Amino acid sequence: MDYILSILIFFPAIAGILGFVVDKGSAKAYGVSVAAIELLLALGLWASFDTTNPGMQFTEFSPIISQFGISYNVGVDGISLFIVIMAALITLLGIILLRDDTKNMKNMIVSLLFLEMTMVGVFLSLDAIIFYMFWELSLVPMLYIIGAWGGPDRVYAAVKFFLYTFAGSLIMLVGLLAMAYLFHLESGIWSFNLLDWYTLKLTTNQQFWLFLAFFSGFAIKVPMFPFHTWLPWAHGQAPTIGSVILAAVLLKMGTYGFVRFSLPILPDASVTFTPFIMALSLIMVIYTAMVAFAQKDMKQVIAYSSVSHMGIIMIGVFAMNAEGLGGSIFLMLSHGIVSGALFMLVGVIYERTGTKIMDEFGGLAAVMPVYATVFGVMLMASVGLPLTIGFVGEFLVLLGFYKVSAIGTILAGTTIIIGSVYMLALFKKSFFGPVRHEKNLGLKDLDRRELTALLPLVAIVVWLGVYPKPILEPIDNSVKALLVQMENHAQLESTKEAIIVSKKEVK
Amino acid sequence: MYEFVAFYIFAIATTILFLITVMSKNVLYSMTSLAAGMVLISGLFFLLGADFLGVVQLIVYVGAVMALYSFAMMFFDATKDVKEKHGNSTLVFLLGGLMALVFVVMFSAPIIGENIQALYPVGLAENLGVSGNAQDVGLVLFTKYLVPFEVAALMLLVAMIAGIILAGKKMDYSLTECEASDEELQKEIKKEEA
Amino acid sequence: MEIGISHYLILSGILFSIGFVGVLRRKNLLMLFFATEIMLNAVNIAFASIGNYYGDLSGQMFAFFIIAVAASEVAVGLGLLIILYKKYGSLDLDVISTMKG
Amino acid sequence: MENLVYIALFAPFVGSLFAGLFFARSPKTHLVGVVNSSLIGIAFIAAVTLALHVAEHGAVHVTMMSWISAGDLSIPFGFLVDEVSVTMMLVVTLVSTIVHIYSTGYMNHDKAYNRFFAYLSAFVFSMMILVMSDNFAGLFIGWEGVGVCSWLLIGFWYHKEDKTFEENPSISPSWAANEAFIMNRVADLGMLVGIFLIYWNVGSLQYDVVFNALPHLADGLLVSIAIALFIGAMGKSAQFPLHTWLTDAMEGPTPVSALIHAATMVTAGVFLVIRANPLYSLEAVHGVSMFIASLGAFVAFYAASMALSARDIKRIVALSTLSQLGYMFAAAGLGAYWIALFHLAAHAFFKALLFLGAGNVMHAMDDELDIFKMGGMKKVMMGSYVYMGIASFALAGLPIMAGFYSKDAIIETAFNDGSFIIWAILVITAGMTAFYSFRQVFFTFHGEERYKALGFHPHDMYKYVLVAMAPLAILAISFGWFMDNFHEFITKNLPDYEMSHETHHLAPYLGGLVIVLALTGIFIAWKKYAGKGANAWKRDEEFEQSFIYKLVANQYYVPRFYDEFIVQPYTMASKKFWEIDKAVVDGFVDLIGKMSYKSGDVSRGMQTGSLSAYLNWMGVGALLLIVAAAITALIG
Repeated sequence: MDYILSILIFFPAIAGILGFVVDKGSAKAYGVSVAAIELLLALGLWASFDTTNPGMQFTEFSPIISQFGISYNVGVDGISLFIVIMAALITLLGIILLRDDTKNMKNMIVSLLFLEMTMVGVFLSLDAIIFYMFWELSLVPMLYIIGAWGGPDRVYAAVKFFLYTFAGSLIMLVGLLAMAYLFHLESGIWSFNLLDWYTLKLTTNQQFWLFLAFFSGFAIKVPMFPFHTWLPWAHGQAPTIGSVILAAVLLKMGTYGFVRFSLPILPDASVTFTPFIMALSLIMVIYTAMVAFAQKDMKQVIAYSSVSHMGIIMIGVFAMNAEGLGGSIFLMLSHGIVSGALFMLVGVIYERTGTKIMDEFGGLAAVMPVYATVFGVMLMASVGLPLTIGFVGEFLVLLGFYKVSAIGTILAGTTIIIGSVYMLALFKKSFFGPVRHEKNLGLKDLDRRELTALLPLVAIVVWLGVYPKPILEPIDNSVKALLVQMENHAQLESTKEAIIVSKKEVK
Repeated sequence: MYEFVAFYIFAIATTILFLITVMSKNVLYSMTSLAAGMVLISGLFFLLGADFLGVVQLIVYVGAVMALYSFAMMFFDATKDVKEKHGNSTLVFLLGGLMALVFVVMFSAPIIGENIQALYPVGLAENLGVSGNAQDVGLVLFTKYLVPFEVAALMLLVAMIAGIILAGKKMDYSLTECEASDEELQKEIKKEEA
Repeated sequence: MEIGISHYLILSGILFSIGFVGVLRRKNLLMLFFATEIMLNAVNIAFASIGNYYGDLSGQMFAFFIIAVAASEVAVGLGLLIILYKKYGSLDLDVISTMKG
Repeated sequence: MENLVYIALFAPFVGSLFAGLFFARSPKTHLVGVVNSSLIGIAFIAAVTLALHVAEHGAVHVTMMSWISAGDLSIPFGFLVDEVSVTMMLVVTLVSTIVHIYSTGYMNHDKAYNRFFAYLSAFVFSMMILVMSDNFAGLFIGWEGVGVCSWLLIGFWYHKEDKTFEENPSISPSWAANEAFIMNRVADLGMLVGIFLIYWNVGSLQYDVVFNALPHLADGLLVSIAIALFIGAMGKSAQFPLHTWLTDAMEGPTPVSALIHAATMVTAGVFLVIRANPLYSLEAVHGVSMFIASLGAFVAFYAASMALSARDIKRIVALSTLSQLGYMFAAAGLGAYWIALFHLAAHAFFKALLFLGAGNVMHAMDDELDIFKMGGMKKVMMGSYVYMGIASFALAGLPIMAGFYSKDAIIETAFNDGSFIIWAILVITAGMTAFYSFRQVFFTFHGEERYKALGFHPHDMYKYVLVAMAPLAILAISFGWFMDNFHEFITKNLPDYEMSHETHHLAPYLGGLVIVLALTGIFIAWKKYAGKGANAWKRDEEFEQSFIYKLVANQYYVPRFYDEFIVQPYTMASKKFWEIDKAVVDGFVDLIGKMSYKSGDVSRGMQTGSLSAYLNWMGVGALLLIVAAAITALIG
């Protein structure tokens, strides 16, 4: 178990390289088995994970460039553990959902496996340079997936996606380097180790600028308003698998970055920026939900709804209390599951009809009852119905954020209204009413391949909605540790006041 | 006083000669004035106490380079005036004048840093009992600058061979590109422009 | 009146500017070569004078190497010029414009 | 006892799973109806046993497992069966059982028979969670759960097409379902805010902890909590201005209307106020309570006025439900929680009966809803006629009937409280109630047989269905007789409400006044629609042109107002935002891209291919470098 994290990171990549020599016909089977093994490894990690330990576990350390303190340094805690598992799960289900007649199946499988490496790598890295490396590398397979298998405007969308996020990350890189330099000034040694950085006390002015640098990288990835416009394009043009992974995992890298970097390293700036982030997030929640309502394309509705939900996650991250932060991490998972499933569902209907325009459908509930049921479950999870996975995170986030701002919470809480407005409008347009086109009468319901991909997600949606404890508990432990670290690390009294580890000490 | 007079004579003469080189329409005139200017520059070198450099200047420039130019002239029609379109003369002179002005301003400014130590002081060879610029140069050249010197020698050899090959027998067609393909390229370029 | 380093440098600058004007103004490749030679010589003067001023031989050394480079340049350049002339029948720069972007 | 709690709770769930998982795709299976009805019946029996137990030994409190715990928050799945919740459980399971049995007949010919039972049982399960939970979060689970089931059931006939507002004010079942869900969500936000407020100030969401901590909280905070929770209650119980969904919800199958939109779900708001009585009876929130009572009275009158002119048989019943909910809120707001709960139960029985009777009529008339097209149906539908008559008598509050006791108590309460305006409104509304409910009965069952001209061949419902409805009819008559027993039972948990001496003294007169008004209403209805010389065919054209009629017939233009001032602006703003998103936000990003592209395009012009031009550029560059060098030299 000592090297399980390295195995988790590099197994898909090595398998991906080997994938080049696999026979074309068996590429999908190969991909499924590799992804399944990866998922099993991730679950094994969970099994041997000590849920009571809030710190980093299974850490590995080996210097790469010791002069500059760059090292291969990985570890896992309650925050990253489940995102990694989710990434492995979504990749597996996404590969299962791939149609057998996908062109260039082998290339697709190989890029997906490489993508999996970068995703897992990002969430497990404890060294800023390694983190940055995986962060940027994740763009490449995604660029390829969108650019090679996408819709008619795929090149524009792919380039936009790449350049936009890349530009932001470069500024973030400057921030990372500045951070290392400041650390060098302070301690005399070079280090890119996150855990070292956690000990560094920076002045508020330094924190301010570093926060902005980090912000530009993370915010574009999230994507926060007004940096979100690449997302609808990318989703609109990406193939189903691309959208699924993009929405489920890649977006989480942004919010994860905020949790891993901005909050613990720059606690004072994080508190200073909270109103700003809050304003952007609220705009994001309401504005994009309204934009989602105006869409005609089913996939765009879900793309914009993703942005809206990411706004809720951001609010939770900056709630600075265990409820909000833990809730937002749970919401990352639930949003990954739900939006992944929704994109899969849109992909299913797109494969059958060749269109995603809602007005073309209508009455699908009668033609494809199982499909409608699965869609309905995901819809309800998306609008945050209790006893589905969507509620737990959303409830905790709003609950936590209430401590920060009551008005803000009410505004953010409108998400449960306008979220249901666009989702129900989508459902009504596509699934209810008479069947609008004759040809839609003969649509086949979900087949076994699609059910294999979707039913596990349905099961998770219900399971974690009813019994979120196994996941919530480790998250909660790590989140509390993070908040304690923030509190100890903060320079200003006002920051310490804003951070609430446990309100019992306040009351 | 002697240096003063010599400097000004050389300076004014080279300036005028080089101006002729740049302005003249006739290649022959240009070349002749250039050669003359080179000779006068060697005079400047002598004035600066760089005897060896002055000699090299005379031999290499006035002897070898100018001879090469003159031989090359035989390939071109040197008697005809060079026909050139002068696009924007004002701009050219403006730029040139500006540059000269900047140099003058820059160099007439007082120089700081007089305490800089010489690395290889003149008169190095005096320690060995011999004196003179050529000796000094020799000493430095074959100790400190030995490797660059050899590289320069190699470079000259390469240049010589290159010159011979380029100007040599197979002058009928391009060595770097096939003419036919080049014409096609030209056509394509024209098409694209159209 | 003492002739100082400034005089030499100013001379060098003026000669360089003359060469510069030549480079800008002339379209004939051979003339461009001449102008280049002028500029190189101007720089040589500057090197020699600065070397003299500091009493350092390095200046002369550099001038020496510049002369070597100039010689090589002329050898190769003239070879190329001849080929160009054979090909285009002219040495005018405007005729040889194949690099339009 | 613990097992009984779980049986009562999970029997409907098992039924829902049974129908949903195993029979969802199979054609109509009679077994599903039988099994589900019996499972609900089992839940009812469990509830009865629990009620007996509670009456004897007090409340049962079980904690199943922990649900959410993060930070300091810890929410368990805990269930509390005390006097209040067991009353609700009884009402819910009893009405549900009957509605289930009724549905086996009513939905007999529906293709989606099995699906219907899956939804219906799921609804009962959610409702049971709602009433049984021992904390606010659990209540919220049920709250949202019934919302979703209601959405599914209102939109049950989802295949129907959207109509214009003029053709059908509800537009379509799926539209009505969405409206109900979204409007409820508006209220749910209020409720969530209330929950947040409680959590951050009390630290727990358990009822007992919260209610014990209430006296220690600041007044302003208590008012905020009370308002926030009541906003939640307003949505579920369709109080003004969130009431429009209830009449539109009549698009669902009639058993659904009977169960959800009359007997159970809509009373959840009242239940919440009753549940939170320690909060609402605090002196600090007296203003809020008064507001609740006033709003209740207003809604009672408002809904009754709309019912006067309605022509749709189900809408009339829905509006009367709305009106009766107003009564309940009036009682709860005035502090007479046990009376509110009593009326809630009584109303559940007679209103469910009324709805099911209306369902029989609809079934007979091939889903025709317009009472102008019926008439004289008592000949063919004697059973239904009797049931609807009983229910209408109860609703009108005539003596002996259940409605008489409960409604009278509420009116008395208003009088006792000194809120004479509320009292007056409630009394007048009582008269109106009698008029419209009998207008409906007379229109439907008396007079000329207009349906014959339209080619209908009505026949009464299956016999067993009519028999199954009997318990409701019995309770509609006799429930009021047990008022004292109920009072004794419930006041162990709820604060008692004592009438003052004068009120007690005046009670017969007050009751008499109400009865007289009710009888007058019935008489007018008889005279106008069923008596000799009454001609239901003839319509008062002139009156229908009048302002008041139009106002009432158009539901006071509230749906129109929502459409024009909320829905349409929202849609338009959404579209505008989308355009802004494309043009401005994305446009700005593209602009940056285009600028770099353009700058490349422009500088491409420099690439003339002319070497001399390049030399010129090089010269410019060299000059710049020299100038830069000169400047640094001069400065440095």
